Amino acid sequence: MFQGAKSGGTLIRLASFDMQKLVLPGIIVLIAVVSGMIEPRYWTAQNLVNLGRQISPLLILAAGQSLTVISGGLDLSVAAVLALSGICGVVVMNDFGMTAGIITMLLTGIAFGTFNGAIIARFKVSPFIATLGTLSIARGLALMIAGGLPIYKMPEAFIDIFGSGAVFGLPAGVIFALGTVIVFSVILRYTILGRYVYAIGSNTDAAFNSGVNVRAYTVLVYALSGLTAGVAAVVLTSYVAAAQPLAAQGLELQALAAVVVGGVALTGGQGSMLNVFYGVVILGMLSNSLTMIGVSSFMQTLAIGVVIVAAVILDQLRRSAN
Amino acid sequence: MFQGAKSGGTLIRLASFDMQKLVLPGIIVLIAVVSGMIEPRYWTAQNLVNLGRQISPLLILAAGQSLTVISGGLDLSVAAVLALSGICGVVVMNDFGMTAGIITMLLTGIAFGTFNGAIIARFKVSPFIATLGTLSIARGLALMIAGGLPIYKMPEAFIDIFGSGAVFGLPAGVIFALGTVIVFSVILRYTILGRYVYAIGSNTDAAFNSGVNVRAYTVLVYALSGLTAGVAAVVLTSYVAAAQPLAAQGLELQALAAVVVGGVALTGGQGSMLNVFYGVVILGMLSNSLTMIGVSSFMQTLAIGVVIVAAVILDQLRRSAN
Amino acid sequence: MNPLAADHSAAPRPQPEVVLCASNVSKKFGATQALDEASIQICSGGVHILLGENGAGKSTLAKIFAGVHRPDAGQIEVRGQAVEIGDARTARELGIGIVFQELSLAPHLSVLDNIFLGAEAKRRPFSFLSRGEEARRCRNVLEMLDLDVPLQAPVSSLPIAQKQLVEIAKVLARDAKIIIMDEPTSTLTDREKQALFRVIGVLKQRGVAILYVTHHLQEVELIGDFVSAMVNGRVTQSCPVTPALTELKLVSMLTGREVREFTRAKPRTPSSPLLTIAALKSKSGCKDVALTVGRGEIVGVYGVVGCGRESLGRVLVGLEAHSSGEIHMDGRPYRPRHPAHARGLGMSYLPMDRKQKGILPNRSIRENLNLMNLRDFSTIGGMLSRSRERERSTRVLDELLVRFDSQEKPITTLSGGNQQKVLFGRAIAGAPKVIVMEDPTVGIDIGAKADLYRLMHELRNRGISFLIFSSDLLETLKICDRIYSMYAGRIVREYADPTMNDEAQILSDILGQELHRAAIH
Amino acid sequence: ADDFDRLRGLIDPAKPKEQYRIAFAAVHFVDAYWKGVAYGILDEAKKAGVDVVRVTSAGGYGNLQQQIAQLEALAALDLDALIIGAATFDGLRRPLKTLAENGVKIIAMDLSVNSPDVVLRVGQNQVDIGFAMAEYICQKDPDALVITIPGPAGVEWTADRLRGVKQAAEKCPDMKLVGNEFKASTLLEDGQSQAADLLTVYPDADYIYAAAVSLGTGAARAIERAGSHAKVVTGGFTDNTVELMEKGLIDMVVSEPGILIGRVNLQYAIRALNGDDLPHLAQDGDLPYLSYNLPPRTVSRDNLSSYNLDWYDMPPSDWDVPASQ
Ligand SMILES: Nc1ncnc2c1ncn2[C@@H]1O[C@H](COP(=O)(O)OP(=O)(O)OP(=O)(O)O)[C@@H](O)[C@H]1O
Ligand SMILES: Nc1ncnc2c1ncn2[C@@H]1O[C@H](COP(=O)(O)OP(=O)(O)OP(=O)(O)O)[C@@H](O)[C@H]1O
Ligand SMILES: [Mg+2]
Ligand SMILES: [Mg+2]
Repeated sequence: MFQGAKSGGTLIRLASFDMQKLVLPGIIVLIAVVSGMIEPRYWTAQNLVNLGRQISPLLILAAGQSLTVISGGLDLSVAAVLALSGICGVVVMNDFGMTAGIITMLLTGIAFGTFNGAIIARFKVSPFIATLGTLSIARGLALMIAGGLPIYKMPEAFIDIFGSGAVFGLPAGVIFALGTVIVFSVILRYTILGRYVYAIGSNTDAAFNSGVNVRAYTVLVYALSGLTAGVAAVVLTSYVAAAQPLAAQGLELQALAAVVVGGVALTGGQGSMLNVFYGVVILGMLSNSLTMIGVSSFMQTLAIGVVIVAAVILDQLRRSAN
Repeated sequence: MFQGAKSGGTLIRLASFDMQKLVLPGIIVLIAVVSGMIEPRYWTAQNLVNLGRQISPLLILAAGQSLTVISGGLDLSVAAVLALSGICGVVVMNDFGMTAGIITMLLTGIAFGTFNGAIIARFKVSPFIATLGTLSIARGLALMIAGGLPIYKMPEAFIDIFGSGAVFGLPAGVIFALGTVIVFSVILRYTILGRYVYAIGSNTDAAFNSGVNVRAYTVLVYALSGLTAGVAAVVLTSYVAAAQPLAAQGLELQALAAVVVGGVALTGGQGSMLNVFYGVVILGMLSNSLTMIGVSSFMQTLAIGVVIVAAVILDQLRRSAN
Repeated sequence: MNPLAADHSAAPRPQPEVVLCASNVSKKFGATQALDEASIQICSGGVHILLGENGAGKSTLAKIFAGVHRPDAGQIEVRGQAVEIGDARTARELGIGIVFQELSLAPHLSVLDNIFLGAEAKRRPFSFLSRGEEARRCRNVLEMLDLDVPLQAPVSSLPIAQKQLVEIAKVLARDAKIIIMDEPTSTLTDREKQALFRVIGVLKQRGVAILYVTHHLQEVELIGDFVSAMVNGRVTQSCPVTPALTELKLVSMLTGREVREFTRAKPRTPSSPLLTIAALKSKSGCKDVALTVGRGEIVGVYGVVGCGRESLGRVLVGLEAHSSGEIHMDGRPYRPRHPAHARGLGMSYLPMDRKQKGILPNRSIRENLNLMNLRDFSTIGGMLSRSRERERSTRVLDELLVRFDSQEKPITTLSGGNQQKVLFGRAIAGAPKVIVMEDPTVGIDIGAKADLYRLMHELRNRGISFLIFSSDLLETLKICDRIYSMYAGRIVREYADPTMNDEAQILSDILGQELHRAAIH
Repeated sequence: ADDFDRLRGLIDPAKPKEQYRIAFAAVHFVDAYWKGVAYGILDEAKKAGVDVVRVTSAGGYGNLQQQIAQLEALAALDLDALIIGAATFDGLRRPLKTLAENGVKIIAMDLSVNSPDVVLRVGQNQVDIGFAMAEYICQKDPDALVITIPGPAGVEWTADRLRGVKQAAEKCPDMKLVGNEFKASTLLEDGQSQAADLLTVYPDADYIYAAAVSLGTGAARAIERAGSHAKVVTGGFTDNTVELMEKGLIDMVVSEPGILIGRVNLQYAIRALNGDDLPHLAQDGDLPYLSYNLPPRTVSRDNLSSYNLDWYDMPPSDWDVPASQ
């Protein structure tokens, strides 16, 4: 009987795996097919490339956000840190060259992320409020450094390579985004850090009692989230050819939404990068699709809400059906 | 020994109570004193009334938000529901009179809140994502009904009574806000609902297994949160003498921040309305103070972040000191 | 030194030496002196049993060894070296492993991930996990424990007994030289206990030192080499386990109080049926269950984990709908939609998993106790009367012998056993008709247990019915007016007025065997 | 009253040579100005006989990323011309280049945008608008104490308007500007809170400059509540601006004739596609294309009664941007 239960369990798990695998991609295919039917020009290579470019920053932030959320926290500051990294990076870039500028963007992200992690780990402050505070700090710094207005001056090479460059038709931004997702996915699945992230999110006390250095790993998680803000700054700044102090406003919530639509519970301990990827694609392609098929902006706002709610309900029904 | 331990406990409890009671009010007093020293006009009745009027909507939303957060959830849709309630209410008001309009605002809030609660309770969807979706739906509806523009037409009586009216110098909006806080505080402390809200937030499974009707109470909690959106709609719409489809954008995050600065853990099960009140006052008076003393707006953004981070760290240090 | 332990060994065993020694360790939580200059010495190759009433300080001592708490005063030595165990990692490096009383597993993680959490071969964050090697070692350990679970199953999907075994496996996988087990058998049924005791035998062979906290006095004789008693944060007595050490002596060791042994009296009046279940089938394991519970009767259902007992409980309290069959309560069809509905119909529930399904961790003792009878305290305006609530709490906590400091403190400041008493108090509150209890006295010390049994019978005499699902057969035999044995989703036999003599028959029932009384004895 | 000149005599209506496909990328549709522009473009297109195939909204000033995404989507739609209200001055160069390479004629609507691929620009000069407001104050009260509510940070038009205000103030040595902080958004409550706070510090203020009409409306409410004698000058109209002007709370408004600007833009798009002549164009600053800046028209209490809002400023109240195109 025990044996039977076991193989039965495996079967159910396989089936549920397939199901779960299908809901989110199903929604993606549905959106794509309907959009393509209403507006045949949707299905052009041009539009796919556009779509990829547009969702790259979101994808990069979502990768970092997955880590913080799975570890039981969240990082509201990413978008503001992105803006700050972009501003700092471009300022440095104009004086010391492209490479120095890019390194500055990444380091600014890591530094701010480490600061977040240190506050959260050291003082046991709620990540929500800690990163909401640092969000404001990062935006304030970005506004002050930039004097409130976007900085458009930057080396042409930076825009050409990272903003307009492409390899085999894949824009550089997309390559960065996919790279980030793959790296974070590997981290989550195959490394000690990944296991600890799940463990801390699932039961911090248990992780601590098992000898996991919860504090250090928490700092590391937020540092990595900050790093994604830096990477996204490279991609977004070169894409829009401007470093804006108010860049990416609200993108942190979109990234969180994508992560949650991708089935990562905000309570932590659960989730996979593949589903987050689907979540990003769903949210990212919605706006492109609705614009392509000519839905008015107010209707778009409504439609996005309906799709989010429908997607999570469907996903949840699938889960509980298993 | 046992006896001794017991009375010792009471002493310590008194002490710690005082400490906790002092951190947040201490910050408030500090801000007020420093502002008053730099700008003597800070300490005018006029400014206190301004301050009260400005923070009233935030206070009302924060009361509802406290309930959802203590129950282990959160409601990102409140600000959008406020806007929708305002629009619907004013439309009805212009045709059927002030009372009908006000009732419409409250009912719209309750209806939307119930919808939120139903999705969350029935489908066990994360409140974050559910209310992020309904946020978008409510904004979309508000924009569509209003055609995107603020509605300025409304009965003068409505503006006079609720927007400009005052009792003993207390503006009507402030009275509504204090009333809401008191009612919600009583609910949390002295009613069965309040007890269950804490229980559900502390351990949903335990509450459910023990026989708390978790689903029904969850719906009720979000319905009440929706109700606060309706009340805030009355206050804000009459205050600005217009129903704006984009009213109160971002106020949901401010309300959440106030709740968390007030020591309510986002993990649920803990928190008191008095501290939330302090949290609202701190956040609400910051912007007023900084404007009054002439801090530049970019510095303000930075300063608000610093105060949030400092407040929660201090509060946390106090807690762990006990 | 330990005559009992010599038996199974063929190979020469290393000479026992003191490997873990605590001297005058004190620990205070707020106003509570949890440990008061406690001293204990633990030797390699033996099982040191630690007894004590609820709240005596056993778990606190264990947690100090594990690096969870730091002592306020006193000294700890490992293999003669004074050490400071600042955190869990240090403890592990010293070779100390602990099985926590309140399980400390990450529910979303797989069995494998839990077992190796924090004990990976490599240390750097970005190092890759060696899952193949881990899986191999993991299978070995699970085999030792006779635990058959898929390595990739999330721990949250396991029943609590298996969680407990995973917690034990976790310590075994770390090759700890000093193992502390805090009430490891509290939720295990006989079958699993046997496996655990076998493992303990093997560990002793290997020279591992084991500190074993328990409330089951039988276990002293079964596995113990040495026994200590804790009273009020002090280790008051220590002695080797000898045949001369009777249960009575043990009892007197650990409490000054006289423990009145509990004996069941027959119900005063023959009871009329209150709850009748016929041909009940459920998705999760009832195949064909028929039983009755009388008004004012304590009925037990006994069987191994997975026999359908849990499923029956779930159906009765509204956690699951039955797929066919009939349930009647008070002559009316009974089909609760959820526990709140069941509660409304007079069915109260004390679930087994205290931490997951029982306590409201950051709420006060008072609120935890009075979760379900709040209507008793509502005043005319619908407000709750705190004073009346406090009054009832004080009375009930007293009656349940809860050892507490202030009823306004979070329930998590209570010891495990005392938390359980509070949950017991919650379940009996508010005048239910039937109380379904799973392991009602898990973690509760023997003295308090006897008092709780008496309380249950008092309630029974007032007409309240109990349906008991206990993993402890002795307890079931002791307190139930009637027992059903269960196997593979079916009721096997009914025992009216059971006695200790029915033990063998029940044991064979639940394993699906016909009775071979002689073979067992 | 219907026989007014819908183009205010600025340009003669052109006849399109083909059924052109034109798109309009706007910044948002949540004020009367942008709705007016959309109405002007769509109504003029109907009258002229061209198709407006898409109308998009970036959702707010500064939403560069969103607008680029929309332009990229529009690039796939075989347009003949694009009328763009740019969410930011810079940063749209690449997507506009892509569009231009696809043969799309790009007309900058009102807001200047830094791209050599733009054919021309029709609109108002933001610095001039700010200048007109401060100039008006100076005429009325040369030693006025003026509270400024310059609007949100990070967007060009608020910076330009305040720059205009400061330029005019320099020519008016006794005028004093206080506040001068870019902050918050353009909601009514933003204007109201800032005005209330600043009126407390400067109770003797004579005027409030509010960058946008929503801020001005909020400021008017604050003046009313504070019992101050200050008066608002701002840009653009809403449904209740007239009422507030009649009450004396708003003293002067610089008209932002969205409908007119929309119509003229569409006419220029048709002309550009036809290859017709493009009158009035002149160099504005160092923009890489020529502009036609409509002169600012001030509407104060004195000339309010002779000004018909429905002709060029306010879209019909029952008109909405179509839900789908
Ligand atoms: N975290 C804590 N905060 C406050 N008091 C605590 C805490 N942990 C334990 N105590 C108190 O310390 C005393 C000893 O508790 P401990 O858990 O060690 O008892 P125990 O002997 O393990 O009891 P049990 O048999 O019930 O498990 C109790 O009075 C308990 O209330
Ligand atoms: N929105 C309006 N409402 C009412 N009357 C208007 C409006 N716009 C213009 N007019 C009036 O219509 C007539 C023609 O306007 P037009 O702008 O062509 O005049 P103009 O002499 O060119 O003025 P300007 O010198 O300002 O360009 C004028 O009498 C003007 O006052
Ligand atoms: Mg214990
Ligand atoms: Mg003219």
